[in-house]
Amino acid sequence: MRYLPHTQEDIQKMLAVAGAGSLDDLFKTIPDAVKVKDGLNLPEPMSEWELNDYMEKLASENIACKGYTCLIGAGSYDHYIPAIIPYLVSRSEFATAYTPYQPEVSQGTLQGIYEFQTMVTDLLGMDIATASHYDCGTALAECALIALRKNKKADKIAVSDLVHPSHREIIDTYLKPSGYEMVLIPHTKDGLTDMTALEAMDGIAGVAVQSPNFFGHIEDLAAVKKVADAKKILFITSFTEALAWGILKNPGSFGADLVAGEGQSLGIAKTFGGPGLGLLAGTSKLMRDLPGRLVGRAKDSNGDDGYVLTLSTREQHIRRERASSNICSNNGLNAMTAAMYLSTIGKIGIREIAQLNHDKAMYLKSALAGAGFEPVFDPPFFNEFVMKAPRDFNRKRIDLINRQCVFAGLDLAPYYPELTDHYLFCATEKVSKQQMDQLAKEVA
Amino acid sequence: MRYLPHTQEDIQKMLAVAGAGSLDDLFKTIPDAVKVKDGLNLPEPMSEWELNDYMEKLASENIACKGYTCLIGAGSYDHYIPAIIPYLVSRSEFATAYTPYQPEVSQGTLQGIYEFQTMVTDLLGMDIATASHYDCGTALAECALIALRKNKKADKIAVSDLVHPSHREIIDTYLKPSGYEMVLIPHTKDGLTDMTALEAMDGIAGVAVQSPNFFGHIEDLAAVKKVADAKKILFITSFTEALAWGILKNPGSFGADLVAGEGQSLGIAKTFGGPGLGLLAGTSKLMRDLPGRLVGRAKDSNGDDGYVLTLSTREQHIRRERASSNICSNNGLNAMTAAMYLSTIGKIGIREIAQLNHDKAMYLKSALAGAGFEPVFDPPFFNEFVMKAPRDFNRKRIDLINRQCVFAGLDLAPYYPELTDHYLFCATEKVSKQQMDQLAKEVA
Amino acid sequence: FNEPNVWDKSREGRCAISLPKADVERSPLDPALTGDTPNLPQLSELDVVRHYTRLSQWNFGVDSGMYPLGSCTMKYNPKTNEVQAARQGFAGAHPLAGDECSQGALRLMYDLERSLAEITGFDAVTLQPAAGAHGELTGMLIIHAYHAKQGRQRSKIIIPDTAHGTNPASATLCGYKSVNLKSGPKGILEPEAVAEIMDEETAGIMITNPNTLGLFEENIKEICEIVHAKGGLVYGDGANMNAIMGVVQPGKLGIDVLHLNLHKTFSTPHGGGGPGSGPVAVNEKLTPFLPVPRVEKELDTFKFVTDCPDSIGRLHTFYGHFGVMIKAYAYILTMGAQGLLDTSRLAVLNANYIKESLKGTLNLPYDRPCMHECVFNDAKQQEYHISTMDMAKRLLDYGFHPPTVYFPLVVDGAFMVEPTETESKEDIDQFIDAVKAIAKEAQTDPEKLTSAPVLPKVTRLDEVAAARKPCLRG
Amino acid sequence: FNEPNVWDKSREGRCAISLPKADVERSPLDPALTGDTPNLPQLSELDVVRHYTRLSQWNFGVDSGMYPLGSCTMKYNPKTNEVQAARQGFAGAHPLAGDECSQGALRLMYDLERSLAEITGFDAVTLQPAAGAHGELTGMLIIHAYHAKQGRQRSKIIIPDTAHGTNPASATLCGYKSVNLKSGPKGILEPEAVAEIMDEETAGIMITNPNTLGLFEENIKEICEIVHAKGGLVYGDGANMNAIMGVVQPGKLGIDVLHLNLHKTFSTPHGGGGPGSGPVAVNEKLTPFLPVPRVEKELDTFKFVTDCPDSIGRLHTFYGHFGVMIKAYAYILTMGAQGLLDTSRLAVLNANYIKESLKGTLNLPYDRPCMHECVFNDAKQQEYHISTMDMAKRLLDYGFHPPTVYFPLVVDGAFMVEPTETESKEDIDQFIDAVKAIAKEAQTDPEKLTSAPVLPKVTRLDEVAAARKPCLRG
Repeated sequence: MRYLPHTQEDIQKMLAVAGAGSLDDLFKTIPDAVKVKDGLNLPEPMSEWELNDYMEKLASENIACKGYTCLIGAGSYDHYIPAIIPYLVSRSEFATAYTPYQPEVSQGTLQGIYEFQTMVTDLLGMDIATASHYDCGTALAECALIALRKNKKADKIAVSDLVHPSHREIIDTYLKPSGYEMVLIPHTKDGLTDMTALEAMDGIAGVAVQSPNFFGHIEDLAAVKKVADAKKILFITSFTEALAWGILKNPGSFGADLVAGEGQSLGIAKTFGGPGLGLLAGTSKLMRDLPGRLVGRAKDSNGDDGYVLTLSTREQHIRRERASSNICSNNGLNAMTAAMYLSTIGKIGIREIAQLNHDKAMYLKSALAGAGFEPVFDPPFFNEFVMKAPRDFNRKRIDLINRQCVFAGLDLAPYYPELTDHYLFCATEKVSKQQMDQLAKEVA
Repeated sequence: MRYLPHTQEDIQKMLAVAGAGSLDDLFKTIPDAVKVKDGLNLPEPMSEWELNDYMEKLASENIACKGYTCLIGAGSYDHYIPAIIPYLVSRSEFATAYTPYQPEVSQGTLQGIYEFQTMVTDLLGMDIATASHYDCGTALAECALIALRKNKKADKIAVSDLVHPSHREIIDTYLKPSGYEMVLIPHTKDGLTDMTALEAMDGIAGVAVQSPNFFGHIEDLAAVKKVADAKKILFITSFTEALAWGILKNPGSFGADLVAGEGQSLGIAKTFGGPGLGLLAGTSKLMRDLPGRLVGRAKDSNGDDGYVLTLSTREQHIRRERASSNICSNNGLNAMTAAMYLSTIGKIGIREIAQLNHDKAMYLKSALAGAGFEPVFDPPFFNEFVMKAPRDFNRKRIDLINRQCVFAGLDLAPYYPELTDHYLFCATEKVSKQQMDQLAKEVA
Repeated sequence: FNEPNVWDKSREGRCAISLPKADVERSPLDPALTGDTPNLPQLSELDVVRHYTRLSQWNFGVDSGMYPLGSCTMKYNPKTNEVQAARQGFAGAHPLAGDECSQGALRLMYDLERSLAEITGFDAVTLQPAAGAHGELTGMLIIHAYHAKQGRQRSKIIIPDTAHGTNPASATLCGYKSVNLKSGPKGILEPEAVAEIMDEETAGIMITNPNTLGLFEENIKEICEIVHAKGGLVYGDGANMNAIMGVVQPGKLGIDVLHLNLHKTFSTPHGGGGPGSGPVAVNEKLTPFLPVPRVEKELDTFKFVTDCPDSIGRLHTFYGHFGVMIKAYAYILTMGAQGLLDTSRLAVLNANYIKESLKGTLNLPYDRPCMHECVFNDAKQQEYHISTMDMAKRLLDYGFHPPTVYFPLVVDGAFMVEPTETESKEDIDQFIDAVKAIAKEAQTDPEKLTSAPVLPKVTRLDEVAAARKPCLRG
Repeated sequence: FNEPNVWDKSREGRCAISLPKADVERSPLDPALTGDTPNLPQLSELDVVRHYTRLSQWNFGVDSGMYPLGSCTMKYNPKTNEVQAARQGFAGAHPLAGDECSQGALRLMYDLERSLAEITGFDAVTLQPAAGAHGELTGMLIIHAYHAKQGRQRSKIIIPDTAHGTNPASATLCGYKSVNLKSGPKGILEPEAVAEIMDEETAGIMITNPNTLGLFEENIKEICEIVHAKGGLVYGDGANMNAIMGVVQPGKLGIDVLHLNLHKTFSTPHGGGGPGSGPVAVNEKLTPFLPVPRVEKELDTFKFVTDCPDSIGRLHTFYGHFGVMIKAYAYILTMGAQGLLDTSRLAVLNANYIKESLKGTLNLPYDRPCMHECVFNDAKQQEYHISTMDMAKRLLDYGFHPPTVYFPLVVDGAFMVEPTETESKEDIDQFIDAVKAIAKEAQTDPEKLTSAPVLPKVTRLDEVAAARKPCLRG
């Protein structure tokens, strides 16, 4: 076995030192009765080449194995990834390192994550960003828990029903065993969170609104802030499309206390939904309440600058029973990827890409309108929007997937049963005018 | 332009220091009359993503873009390449370095090439191997020149007509301007170099025989050695399939003076024939006659071991007019790749892979014989052999390429006009029994 | 050489990307909605490449050398696994493409679940948890949901002092109060001690087996029976599964729910802190509580199923870390049953070899046959005023990553070594020699240890000062 | 840390490959034909990965920092080019698959030839030569064939002292005797000097333009006319093409044949010594002599053609370094006409900026506007007994690769700097500061220079002793 370096001679010599007669002997502290008798029932081992063939066969059972036109987003976005990024992030010094507990030999990871934290705070207009979470949904659930812990009198959290449906489910999962409750804020006929409904809610520790929301609409975060201040509750906001902040006013400028976000758009492949990149940022006031790892600047014994994991007294391995979060491994390498992506596109690139996403989405919307789709909602959006489709669209849509590998929109009915025939479309910088014109022709 | 870091401000500041008013000003030593007037006529620049699409389009115009069954060799062989090799060799410290003129910061390249030289000498049973050449053909031409320079009384070199046809053409190209002549040694009806014909040749400085030869046959190198000794000429031998030495008696054991070889089989992709890897090895006696770079062991000022390029007095940048070879850049990164490959397969792997190649080729030969092909030659072979095909085979062969991406043999008629309907087949460890059975069924 | 922060390398006007061309007309957003452009660094492509190449050069990875970090299982991460995960059909797959268009991904997940169920001896597996701690949380949520379903919730959970650090926090997230349980003099749990505190207010016990002393909990079956008798459940922390693959199936010991770390046992890279993956295996009793969506097979077709009324719900926006699953599955397919058994045997051999070779040099608080790791401490070095930390930092100068230090808490000044099976005897011998040389230096030249490390880019960093006045952004 | 030779890590029985399974029966070869298995190292996969990872860490590449090696054009090697070359349709292509099955490769070669012809202003291009020196040889073979075709071979070739080092060797390979030509006091060739030695026994002249002093040969047109008038041909060494893309087309200056280095001007990586690629461009007169096979286009179909009676023949087993061609073509497609012009302009700007910034610090023998490189020497440092080599080695301690030293021979103690256009002003300023600091050290602390380098893995190596008693294998 090419991963196992032991020769027969090595094994004999080592057994002698270990005082064991055989490899089986090493396990004598395990009662025989509980040992596996006939070996595990697993497939025969594959050589590297058999593995290549088998995995390519599996991969080819996904439509994605061919190039396809991706007109769905809903939390996973189809953006260009510059070639330098997979190269750099795959360098084994990054990829095969552990969590940087020994800072002296981990300055690469630590400086990279410190720069990541800095770029994320800048992107979101926040004071502090953590070193990453699993995804937006779990980061948002952690935000809800922070709000509930900070406001011990309340046991409810108000969540817009235009927060990504999966994220709402995760919050529910996280809250249930502690006896907390998530109450949904309904949306208006414009596809925006209903502020009047929020104002009427009592006993809530915080409010969470996603913007752009699940329909793609840009929410009025200033209005949310006003209500949160009036109620003295934490203002949490979330997002699934990080590139929106290349052009939109950032959450910090609206006074958000906590921001949860998905960073998959920042140079990370879709990979069937994971691993993505959970972003979590907060105000300085909440510094000691944030879950997850943080990298800080430090001095070494010569007075030179360096970086360390810091504020670990918040964490489980120091105050086991009191730890409020169990986050340990996070999505570090994807945070590094995002830092590389943000450094690559830079200030000029992020604005232009963001604008391009909006341009393409606007074009797609008008092309679909020309093909008989009905623009049901009016508010401004970034790169996603909802359209009501003509009756026979679903058949055409399946046909488009099979014949031309075009994924034309996400059916909203499973998420919002009242929205039969409504589809959520997304256009990114990768989709060309020609592809959109072609689609409009096909579905007209 | 993402590769050009200069901002407008940088340019202005630098122009001021350089004492130029504009970028054009920098070229004032060039007469205006010879300057390009209207810009170069080249395609519009492509973004990275347009480039990806365009290059994939070009790549897809090669049949190779799909997986294909490769039953041709003839100097380019279809072997498995372990995943660690492209990863390791693409590390920028190897890939973006220059020739190691500054040994202190090039110990990686130098130790790697030193180990390559060592493994090649071991593979071939020779005293010295150079740090690589362009390919076997050019290495063999260099060997011919060495022989002619060492033996000033002769102006001819005898070359077996079963040396790879392209290699013979290269020798011809290299020899012509110096007034040297290549004389061909015919082959016997068994598909082996005709020793009797060689014995009868006069005025030759050396003899070059390929083994396994172009028909795949294993030549009697002991017999060549005997004639070379009797004539007091240099014995040169070449090969195109380096993995043969995993099992065959090596050239050194037959007393070869010079060995030229192709190392593409050692972990290097076929890439439409280049870059491959030219191997050149010789006896110690010829050390100062070998063209190309050599890495040697050295001591640093602390007495520690290190490596340097050595014996450079042989080279053009020291004795310009006297240099006998102009080799400068060689195929260094492919030499590094081959070293990685040889370290990976190791002593156990090379024997097993070599044996597997032979097993598969034997099976293919008998499967084809069963399908009506005629085994025209008898001598033992490694992984290539010649068969005379049934009349209608060429039509079926083209059909197999187009329908099933199977390349079934190389038509020998363009190379040996007398061999109409004769095809050169190759089977490596990558071809499965099932693929060979299927082929036999199709062509029967 | 020093590499400045990425923003210090920025110059107005540079861009390391070739901007995609606009082929549709510009549609400006309402200026009321737009903000200032984020002040990201402006670099050329070469600037970016050099910046991260240099950062990488300051890092130590498994490819750089032995990484004997206890309880972290820093084994070799095969490159072929990265190749598999990068295939366009996987990396390019959109999570909402629909089951029909995602059969390859679903089949892989299904088969990986079945393989993990076989390795652990459980009935069902969920791949959704995104990391080990997330798996723990999932397991605790399942225990919580089980008791809820029984009609009466419980308030406490027993956690031994030899359990992993994140266990109490995971329990707290479910509202359980942790009850500490001391291990016995042999470093393992004693059934009597469990029986004494197990009651009907206690939801169960969280056991790490092999435990963090690297010892197999020999009384595990008896302990499970005690807990079950009082209506409790047994949670197994499978982070140390690398010791027992093919030797013991935890599901057959009486454990009810267990999480695995694909990034430990199954060779996927740690990435300097993730992404990992923490699948959870359960017995039949707990299967209805697994998170949704579940992958199900009908004939030869696979689909996601969400209609599971007792499920604890969703834990990840999509299906977990699919990219990590690919790598782990590639590893299992490569190893096969015999390969995994050999893995555990050799991991245990390596640990015992180190334990026996170093027990004259370092103090070994529990001198028993160990599993895949062994725990020393600095008791013998204290007379020279040398601590575990000093020895760990000095190892850096010898070219080794230090072991885990000051964990588990049950050993004072713990020095916890897990070599893993992919280290060869020679590399281990070099490590042993280095530790011996350092122990000698502790006597003859203690200054060398207290001022270590001297070779890395920075010397010892002041973590206390950094935490006192945190600077978390540039 | 030291990394032993790969065979010293070997242990009997290890293998870092998973051996393909045998599905056909074993066919033993006649034992008379078989030999001992080569004594290759036996390693695990991790051993191999660590060995080469460590070796790589001792190397300096363009990604590590500025590499101002004169006449080598060490510019950034874009990663996207590597992605293009790795496409299965290219990397997997067999050279003898036939024209019909290789249209993509043929189209790429054809279009690259046309692009290079446009950039250089020549009529036809061959891509076959495998490196710069191979291109030189090709060019000389073409000149030789031309004269042969004229019916009378010539015996000499003029080579200026500012030409590239490989030129005389390439001429020798064609049987020509090199005639040395001194450049004038301005560092460029003087027509009178050429006229004086050009005769009808002389096959032509080999001119590097810009020359190795980094100066444009201002009299190039007049020189070409002189050579042509005597029936000679002008060979252009295009290794320094990076200075003049989009500015001058050498083919329009009277040059007859020119080679390019794709691995210099067109950004393909040097790989620690190749593989490179050295295409040769010729005017109409010399087109019939180009090597075979040629790529031709008929309607929109491409084919290899070998039926060229005047061709010098074949120079490579197949078609040259196709893998390198892909990368160069990707670069040209990325840059476009404006990008290539900007490349040359900024390369020249960087060199002039360095020249002006350092000419007070180092002696500048030819103080004229330079092209893409500039040549200093150690005349100012000699009084402190400090040589160019000492300064070069000391630069290593400052984190820079040294410039080219002691070349061109026309300058004593030459210190030849080519920054290339991909270096930013800041990186260049750091280089300038480092050279200034070293020049100061030369006065105040010369020991620091003579004992340099101290930071790399090894100190100065004794190359003389190594050559005296060569040890070329382990």
